[in-house]
Amino acid sequence: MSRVQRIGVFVCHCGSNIAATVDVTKVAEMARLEQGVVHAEEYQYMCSEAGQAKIAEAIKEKDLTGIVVCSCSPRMHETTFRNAVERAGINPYMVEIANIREHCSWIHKNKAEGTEKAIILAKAAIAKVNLNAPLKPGESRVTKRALVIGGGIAGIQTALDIAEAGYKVDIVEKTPSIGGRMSQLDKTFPTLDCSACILTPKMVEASAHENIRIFTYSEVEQVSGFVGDFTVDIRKKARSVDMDKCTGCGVCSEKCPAKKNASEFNRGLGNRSAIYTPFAQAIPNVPVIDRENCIKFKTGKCGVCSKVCQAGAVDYEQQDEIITEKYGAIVAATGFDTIKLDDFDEYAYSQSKDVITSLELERVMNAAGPTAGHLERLSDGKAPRNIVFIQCVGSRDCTNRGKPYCSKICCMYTAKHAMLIRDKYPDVKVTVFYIDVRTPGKNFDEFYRRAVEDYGVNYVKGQVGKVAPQPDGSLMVQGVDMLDNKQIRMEADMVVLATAIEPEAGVRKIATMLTASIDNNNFLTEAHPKLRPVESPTAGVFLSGVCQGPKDIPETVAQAGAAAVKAIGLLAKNKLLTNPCTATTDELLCNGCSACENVCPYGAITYEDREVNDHGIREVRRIAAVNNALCQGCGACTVTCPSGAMDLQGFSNRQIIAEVDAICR
Amino acid sequence: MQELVNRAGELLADGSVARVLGWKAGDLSYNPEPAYFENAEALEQFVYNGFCGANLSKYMIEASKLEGKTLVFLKPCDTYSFSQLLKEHRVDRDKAWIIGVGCHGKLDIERIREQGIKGIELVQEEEDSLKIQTLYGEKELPYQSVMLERCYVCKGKEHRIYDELIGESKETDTGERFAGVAEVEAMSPEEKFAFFQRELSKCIRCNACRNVCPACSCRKCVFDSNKFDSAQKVNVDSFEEKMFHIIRAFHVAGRCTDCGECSRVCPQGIPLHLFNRKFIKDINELYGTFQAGEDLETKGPLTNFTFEDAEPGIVAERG
Amino acid sequence: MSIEAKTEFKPKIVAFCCNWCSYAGADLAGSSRLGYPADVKIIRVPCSCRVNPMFILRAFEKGADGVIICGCHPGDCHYSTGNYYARRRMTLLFSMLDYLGIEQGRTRVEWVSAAEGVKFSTTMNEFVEKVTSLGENIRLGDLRCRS
Amino acid sequence: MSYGKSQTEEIKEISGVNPYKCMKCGKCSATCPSFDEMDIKPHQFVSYVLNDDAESLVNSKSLWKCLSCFACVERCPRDVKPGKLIDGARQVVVRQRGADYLVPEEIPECLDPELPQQLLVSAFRRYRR
Repeated sequence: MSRVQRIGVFVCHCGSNIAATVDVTKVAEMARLEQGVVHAEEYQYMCSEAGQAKIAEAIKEKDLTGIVVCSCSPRMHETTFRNAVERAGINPYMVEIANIREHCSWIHKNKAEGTEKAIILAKAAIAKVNLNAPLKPGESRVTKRALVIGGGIAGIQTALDIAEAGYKVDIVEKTPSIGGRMSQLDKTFPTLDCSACILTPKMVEASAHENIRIFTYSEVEQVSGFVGDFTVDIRKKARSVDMDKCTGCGVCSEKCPAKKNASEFNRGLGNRSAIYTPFAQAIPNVPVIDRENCIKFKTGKCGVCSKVCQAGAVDYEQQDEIITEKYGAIVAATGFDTIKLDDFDEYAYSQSKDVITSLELERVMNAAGPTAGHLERLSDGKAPRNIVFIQCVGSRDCTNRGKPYCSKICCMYTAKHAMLIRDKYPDVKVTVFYIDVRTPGKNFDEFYRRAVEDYGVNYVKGQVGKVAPQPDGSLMVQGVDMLDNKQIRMEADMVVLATAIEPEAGVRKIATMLTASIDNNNFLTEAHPKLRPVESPTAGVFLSGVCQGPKDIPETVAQAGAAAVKAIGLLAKNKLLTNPCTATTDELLCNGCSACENVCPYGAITYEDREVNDHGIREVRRIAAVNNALCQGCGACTVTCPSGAMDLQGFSNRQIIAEVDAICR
Repeated sequence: MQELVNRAGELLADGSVARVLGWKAGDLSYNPEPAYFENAEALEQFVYNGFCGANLSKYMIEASKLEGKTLVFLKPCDTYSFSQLLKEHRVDRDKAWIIGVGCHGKLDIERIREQGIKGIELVQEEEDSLKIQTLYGEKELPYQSVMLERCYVCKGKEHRIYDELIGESKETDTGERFAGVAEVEAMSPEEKFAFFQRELSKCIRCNACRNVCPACSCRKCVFDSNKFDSAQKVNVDSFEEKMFHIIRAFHVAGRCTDCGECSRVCPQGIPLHLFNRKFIKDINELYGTFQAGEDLETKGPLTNFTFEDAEPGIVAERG
Repeated sequence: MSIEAKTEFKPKIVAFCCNWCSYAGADLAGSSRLGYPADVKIIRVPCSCRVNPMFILRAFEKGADGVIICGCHPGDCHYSTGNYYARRRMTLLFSMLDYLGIEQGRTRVEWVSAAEGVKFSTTMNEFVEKVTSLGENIRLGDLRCRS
Repeated sequence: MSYGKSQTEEIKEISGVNPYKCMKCGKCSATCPSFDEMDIKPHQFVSYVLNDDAESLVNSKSLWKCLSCFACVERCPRDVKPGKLIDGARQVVVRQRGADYLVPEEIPECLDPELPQQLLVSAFRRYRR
């Protein structure tokens, strides 16, 4: 079956990543003793051009037929090496990777142990390559439609860019309107233009674009399939208002008697009715009934909104609807929220209404916000005279209270807030407690310096240890000025916390559905931190905005565009080469029993009556036939087949057994 | 029996069937063997008695490839195997003329010997007893005391599939089907290990169990092919006999009708049905009662699942 | 029994990891530097449903002391249903091994997602500890080679 | 007692603190109720250890002004625990003097109306074994 292989083994140092805990020379030495190995060498960076050249050279000189690279995870560079050997003239599927970095050098400290394990992993890979056979990829189709999950600025921008390139794109947004966090902001740094003024046109453009469909108040329910051919179930939650009939007149919200529901849009600082549009510029401008707080849904009596609606759009009977659609590419743009402050009781956030988060301050400063844009204390409506800003609340905190990362946007928005307040209310004293002021970015540091130099914001290097509400309603702030080496006790009437941001709560569920990687902080992982920053390791899934890591608006928009380009690049293809690691039948062993057909999730197995020549016996037999375009190579059939007639190319029974044997030897 | 021979003769004579698959007398009175009969003359050799335990369904795989129909005599439990094979597209229904034969339970010569009866020359079946002529005189035993293990836990005397029925049956299930399995399950790990070690070390890898099993009907067994680097004619090490029996049981899990042929034919007397029945018991308990061969539609438990299936950890939880 | 001093018992452990979730989870454990004993050697398979009981028994036959199968969480299979089949197969196989008197602790199935580097590492640490406490796999190996 | 080990090493070892984790945010000093009494402020302890100047630390007033309330330990976002560092420095001193660091006879002399009772009790618990 398999001819005798001539195998080359290439051991990568990965700088010191591998070489520090694995004796790479020894690995190469031991590999040389294995069956089929005719060449073994080590090199600093196998994935570098020079490293790849070494492989190509060895292939030529020693007429290699199989390659083992002992390096990082195959999820990282398998394709690199496959391409490299293909250029050197051998089939790319003759490469196997021994993962001696993620699965070895990075987790073991003892060099002897690490080396021993690396040798065994190399032996297993060599044993497998001995049984490898050249494979040829098939082709699969590309559905020319993209899905964007999340309708914030990231999702909107990605969708617009994809739509402009001429491809259909759907946005799924879980809240009743697109717009996201940016719609909650008042002004944007460093230019101080009004957030709504620059966002609203984009929202309108997206909603009017012929290539864009927007599903608001909807969530992704299920994702199946693979790059180029995803099938997604979208749950359109019952809005209780007919989108086609509603004219957006707003009378229903006005007349709704259930008015005292915390407004999500205003971060709970104001109220909304039970039938509501989250904000004036909402898109679509169609209200939704919050069934939990609606009197009609709670008691069965009321129905005011239905009575006042001229268009007859209110529909209490509306049900959730599941829409199933096919997509070629999926972009995650799920965004962020601020962390809960329950564990930071030293800042008295839960005790005093006058201690607020920066995002809440955005609403307070906004003309459409709960105070109509007047800066006032939420406890008594009085104008504050002393405002203290506290930076890094929960950011850069490696205890379990906070987040270990820098939230990146706080330094700039705090400078913005301080500046705006000093500009509008010159009598108000503003003090900012900071650990470091981090303002890299175009015109960013200039902006921060302006807050200090032109607007007289008092920046204090140090942290706040305690905020204590006083009987007179003021707040005692105790902090430290590390440069003066003094503890400061000052009275304030408002404290603003630069609260850490974290990925939106539902992202883990979405990552799971997409089989996209997610890190310990719930940020979606990029395929490569430098070189593939907008792609997820899962093919066909791209990342846009804060779901991948903290970033400000310009960065988000830039990344959204980059994600769009990647998606467009995929959609532009008519066909994708498919994984050639598909199932095959040995016609002489097949019983024709249909067991494999029963477990195949893709319907890739059918049966045909075929004449076979079984060692001289010619007869027509019922034999399983695999459709390579449909087969995804899971291997379910191979285990259900009792005779072993069904096998998986690239992960054959004998290959896996060879690996098992090599490990247990 | 004569009724069977007559009917077979008729069908052969009018050309309805090309051959008859039944049992013929063996060299000893208690070991009839499966045989084809192609004419009336040959049918003189036909027998059907208490020792005709052999399940003829598996022979129908090959018979399905022959020209014309084959008349096959199937006992009630054999029909489960036939319909399971039909479900797996291994036999051709159109090539089979099935006569369902009655069954009073089948006899186990080993049990008779265990009663201390030696030098057996002839066994005569009476209504409820056996008259046994031996070199040492005539002995009598109650029929019900010396049946095959499987008959005490009979699935019922109803044929699952047939063209016609001949003969009366008699219920024989007086035992508890899973008692043997439960007994082993109750043992400590050490005892279990010792028990199976004792039993399996007797295995001589004659493959009789595999060859007789209607579910073990692969064209080529994995243990004879190089697909898993597992080709072996004899056990290379003591592990392989375990491997063979575990894998064999696993391969037939969800397909084994519990016909008991494996235990019947084992020359070493290994209670092989304890493997298959363990899987059946687990399947029944974990995934709902399932009887292979009962119908042609129900999905096999190993080619099916539910979202709420037990996790493998349940093995430890059950203790 | 050998007379020379027994060196510390190091189990041989084979871990079958599905390519999409658990192998990535193992990679994440690596890049997060979440250690686990070097006794664990990972074999990459496309899906947990690719794991044939033959592989597991083969590993034990050839001297493995423990075998663990890791796949995507039920419902998250890259191939949508693979791990459901794997779950039934492994449940039955483990039950059979238990029935044969093989220690339950030597086999395990754990669902590890691509995000669960921590879980991968803790699972492997636990499993190695368990198998180490059980000692050498005697019951499933070749008895004749042992005294 | 210190066999070639520097005092700062000893302090680090006793306290189990990694001073390199400190990002100089000042939260400890902002939190400290004894801040004004101290000559070396809580956030500075780390620097003294890092600069290998245990002597200043050991001879500082701060060492004995710390209430061991551990507010700084509780609030430190980087898990540096300056309070533990101070505690470590005290242990170094105590170990040098043996068991007679605090003799009951000297107590009346030390007493002053401002001194928190809690400190006396904890001092005895700590320094008389």
